[in-house]
Amino acid sequence: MKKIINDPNQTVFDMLEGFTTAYPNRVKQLEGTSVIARKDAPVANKVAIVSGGGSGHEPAHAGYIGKGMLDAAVAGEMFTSPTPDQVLEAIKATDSGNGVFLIIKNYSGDVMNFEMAMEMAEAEGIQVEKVIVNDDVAVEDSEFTTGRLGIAGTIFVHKIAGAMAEAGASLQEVKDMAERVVNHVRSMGMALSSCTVPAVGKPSFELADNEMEIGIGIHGEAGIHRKPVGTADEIAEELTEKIITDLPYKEGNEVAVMVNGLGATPEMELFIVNGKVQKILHEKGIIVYRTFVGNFMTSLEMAGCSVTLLKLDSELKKCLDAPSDAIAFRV
Amino acid sequence: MKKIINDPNQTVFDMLEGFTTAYPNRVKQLEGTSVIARKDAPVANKVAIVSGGGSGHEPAHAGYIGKGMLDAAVAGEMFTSPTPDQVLEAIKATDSGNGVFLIIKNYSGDVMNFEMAMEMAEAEGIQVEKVIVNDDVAVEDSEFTTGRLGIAGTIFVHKIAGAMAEAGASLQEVKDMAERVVNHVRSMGMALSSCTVPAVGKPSFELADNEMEIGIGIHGEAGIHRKPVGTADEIAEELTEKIITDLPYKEGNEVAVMVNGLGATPEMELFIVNGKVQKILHEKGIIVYRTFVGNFMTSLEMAGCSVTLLKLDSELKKCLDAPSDAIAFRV
Amino acid sequence: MEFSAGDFITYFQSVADLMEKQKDYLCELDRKLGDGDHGVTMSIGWQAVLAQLDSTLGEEADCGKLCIQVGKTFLNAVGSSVGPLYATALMRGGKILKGKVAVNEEQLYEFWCAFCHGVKERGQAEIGDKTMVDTLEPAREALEESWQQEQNFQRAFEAAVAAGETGMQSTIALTSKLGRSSRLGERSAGTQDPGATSAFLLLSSFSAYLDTKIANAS
Amino acid sequence: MEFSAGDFITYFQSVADLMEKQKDYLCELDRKLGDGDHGVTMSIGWQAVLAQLDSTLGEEADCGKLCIQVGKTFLNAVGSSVGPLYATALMRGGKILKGKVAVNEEQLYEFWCAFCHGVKERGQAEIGDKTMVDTLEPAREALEESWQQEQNFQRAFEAAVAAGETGMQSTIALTSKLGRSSRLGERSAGTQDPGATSAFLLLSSFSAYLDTKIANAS
Ligand SMILES: Nc1ncnc2c1ncn2[C@@H]1O[C@H](COP(=O)(O)OP(=O)(O)O)[C@@H](O)[C@H]1O
Ligand SMILES: Nc1ncnc2c1ncn2[C@@H]1O[C@H](COP(=O)(O)OP(=O)(O)O)[C@@H](O)[C@H]1O
Ligand SMILES: [Mg+2]
Ligand SMILES: [Mg+2]
Ligand SMILES: [Mg+2]
Ligand SMILES: [Mg+2]
Repeated sequence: MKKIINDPNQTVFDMLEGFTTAYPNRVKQLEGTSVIARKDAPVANKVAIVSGGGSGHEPAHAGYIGKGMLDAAVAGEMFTSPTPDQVLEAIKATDSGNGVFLIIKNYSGDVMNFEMAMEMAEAEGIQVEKVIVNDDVAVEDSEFTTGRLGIAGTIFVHKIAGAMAEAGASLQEVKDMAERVVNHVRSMGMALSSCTVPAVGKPSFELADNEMEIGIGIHGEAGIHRKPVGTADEIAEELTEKIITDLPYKEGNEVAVMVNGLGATPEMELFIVNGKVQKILHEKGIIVYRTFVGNFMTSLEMAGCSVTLLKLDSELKKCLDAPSDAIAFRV
Repeated sequence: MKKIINDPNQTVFDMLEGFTTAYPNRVKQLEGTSVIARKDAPVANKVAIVSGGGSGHEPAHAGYIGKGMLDAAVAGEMFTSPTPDQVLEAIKATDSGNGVFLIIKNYSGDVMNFEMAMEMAEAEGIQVEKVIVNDDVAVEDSEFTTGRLGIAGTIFVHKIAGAMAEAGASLQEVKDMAERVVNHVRSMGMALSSCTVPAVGKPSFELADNEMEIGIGIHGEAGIHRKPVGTADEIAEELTEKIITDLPYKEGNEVAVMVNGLGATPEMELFIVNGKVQKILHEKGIIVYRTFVGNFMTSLEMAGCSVTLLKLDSELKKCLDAPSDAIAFRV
Repeated sequence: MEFSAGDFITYFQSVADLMEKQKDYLCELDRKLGDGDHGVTMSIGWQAVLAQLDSTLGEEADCGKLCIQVGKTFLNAVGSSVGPLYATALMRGGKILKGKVAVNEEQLYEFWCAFCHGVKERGQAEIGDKTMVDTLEPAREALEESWQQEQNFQRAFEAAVAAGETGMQSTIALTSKLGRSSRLGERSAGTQDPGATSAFLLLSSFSAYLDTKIANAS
Repeated sequence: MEFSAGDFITYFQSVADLMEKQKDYLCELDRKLGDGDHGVTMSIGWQAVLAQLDSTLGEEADCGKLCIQVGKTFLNAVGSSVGPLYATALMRGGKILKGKVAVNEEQLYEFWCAFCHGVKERGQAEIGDKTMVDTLEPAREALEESWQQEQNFQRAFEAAVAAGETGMQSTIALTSKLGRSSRLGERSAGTQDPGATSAFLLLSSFSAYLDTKIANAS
């Protein structure tokens, strides 16, 4: 394990400090917690948007704090849900009386911990609503599973819920729009390499020199199948086809595209993948409204990428284009 | 070599296409060239800012195209200077009659190729000026060497020259301010791993599992020395101390800080490094005006980071804070 | 046989010890099925409990309050799925014992029923989903059956541990339907579920403590 | 002895061949001292030249225009340090031969002097900096000395190649002062400079072509 860290058990602590000292005019760390919030939280007359989850997904989640996106982000240990007391702190610190909206990725840990926090906050008289993001099409969404997991599509939920809140929408309106995003967003990822949780010290799985893993999660979980490394075009095709047929996205649909790096992927490779994704969409008559390429939802030092499509309507477009001054998502 | 690419000899071509199709409303690729320019180039009544260099440094250089930064970026082959004919195309496509300013990193290849293009453009009657960036303190700047190389400090030169041009400065004024940046900016990098040029197929150098390389360049060149992997704090200290004593930066000075990832470094690690950099500066009474953390000047899939300090005065601050809508550097 | 808060404390301490020893093994199992951290999450949680027991909580005489506090400590230390699962178990169990400085066999029996129920309700898993419920639910059934017949806690708990062990082993063959490992589909078969394993460790170390206590008493 | 454009073309083709064969070796040297691409840049440049020679440029009878075009082709194909360096060499050499369909020994001598000078002027390197100048400058000096004494181009060029080889080998021991490898400081000693090596290959393959041409003529 080669990493630029200090004590492997202190990485989240060190990271949060390094993040807060980088942007002291924009964010604050709630004392004694792993919660980072907008410097001006709670923002009056606005539903607060709170997200979070395990660490190791940087810039998720604190990078999305800012006007037009999140009010606070709760950092768990590496790939581990934050605990209910931390989530509760975030809720209390951001609620301006207009209620708090939680964006939760569909992992049993995240869901159970955030839901326990929600129960506690409600017991204290705070209005709380939530959405559960499950955009990963790698796993079949059948009655036999807890359902699909939440990956990079979560960023679009942050963006659009954030824009709604900023525009003065009610808690219910924010929730409705966030659910619309969840219903229209699909993602899938792949990896060339595994990643190592610092405190564990060993890679989550091993891949041979000529192997890649398709349908990878964002926590070092193995994917749905393994095969010889393909070309960028083949990879883009496998991911995009699976996504398109899932919703399905149809000729004439307008979409936002996200090509997301998993942490150790050079941007060059993401652009090469994007080139092919655009071609495929073009051939199918699916209209690209806006494209985002970069590291948005990572998995430590995993090499790989994910593709996300969000089907847009005029309201979603408006929210997507609304200004955001979040550190990792300026619009 | 594990990479998400198609033909290793076509990576730059594929990347430029993927870049242009990602941002079709903001940039255009000059036909038959490896030049990407602002969609609205040439921009009237403004000095044009052109940068470029080898590919493999993404988001450098095309990511810095936008209002308030670059007018065009010329992409060479991987880690290889673009050729004079390409640079000439960029100059011709962006000149609005107010002249073109070239930002060149101090590599003999870049310098010689850009200078040949400059001679050609001048022969065609275009006013051209240049600055040569040499911020890397790893190499001693003695009479025995061609001098120091240009690394991540180049981004600050882009930003500030771009802001000057946007504000209507003359070619000479842009040049003067760019030189002021070069005189006040210092950087140094390190790596945990090497990187592989696709067409070469082998890593540029080998590092043992417990080794890191200090004073690394951005082209897979080996660094100035090799030692056992240290902690993030030790790494931050070694880089920052060397930078601070070089200019030197003194108590009471105001600086901009950049902690830059080399391509495969998780953002988490960059923030951990930033935490220590901020502490060191604080202890020395050097005042941090603004901090930038992210992948700004990379080296393919190299794991590692660099630290950059820019000493600021009120004019430089104004230029640094001026708006930029460049894809990779929104301010 | 009666249980005091001191008994619970010694038991919890033995759990913390055991999880430390089994940390790598639990991670290894989770590496094959999930994100490889189950040993780490259990260690963090139980070490936090240990630290609490070493300070103020070590004085707590109310068995119910003790268990609830242990649950909360575990919850707020761990994150991950097992935080709410084991915390709910401990807090539901604690509720049964609230106000009691001495716990009799029937109450111990009810404690464990509530414990196992708690996990099932929080996680909404069924037997066969390849989770800790595959250990805890058969264990609870065996406990209940034996207790109803004989009212002998020690023997009932032995039956529970045996059923839990069989349940745990049954997860090897199962294809996962819940949690992270469900994405593996068929590939999840062949490895024992880490949560089912840690749940068995919780039961078996209680059984071990029980044996020592009874041996010392006689 | 007279050189036609066809002779230059055959020589350039042999260089392209040789660089292809030496690609890995040149990269290997550059991996130790620089960014590992010298074999690749040389291959790209000479393959581009080859392609041009196979199409329109193959018809060019003016030796000067031919060399200038070869230089420009190389320049606009390569990028990197060696683009402007070898391009300037070829273009300066070409200037000497402008308008000539037949080149005599004296002109050949002047061509090579201008070639070597071109590199030195473009790159501003001195002997001892550990660059291609360590091959080309001693080669030019030996060429000049022998030519001035005997006016025999073949023997003068043999002396140039021998001096170039010694110069190339001298770069092994040198500490780099120019270009990428200068950052290595002391660590750069021990490896032969890639540019010095490719420069020697350019010279030695000219010498080889010369020998064949003369052997065929006699
Ligand atoms: N909904 C659930 N119900 C019961 N047990 C579950 C549930 N989800 C996960 N588990 C258990 O949690 C274990 C994983 O725990 P751990 O690795 O600590 O958490 P995480 O999956 O969040 O990394 C699984 O092996 C499984 O036994
Ligand atoms: N200023 C210079 N003058 C002469 N030769 C130089 C100079 N700079 C570099 N070189 C030569 O170029 C060679 C490296 O070429 P190459 O690897 O193709 O280019 P780059 O260094 O741009 O990757 C060096 O080995 C050296 O001989
Ligand atoms: Mg986990
Ligand atoms: Mg090069
Ligand atoms: Mg786990
Ligand atoms: Mg080179």
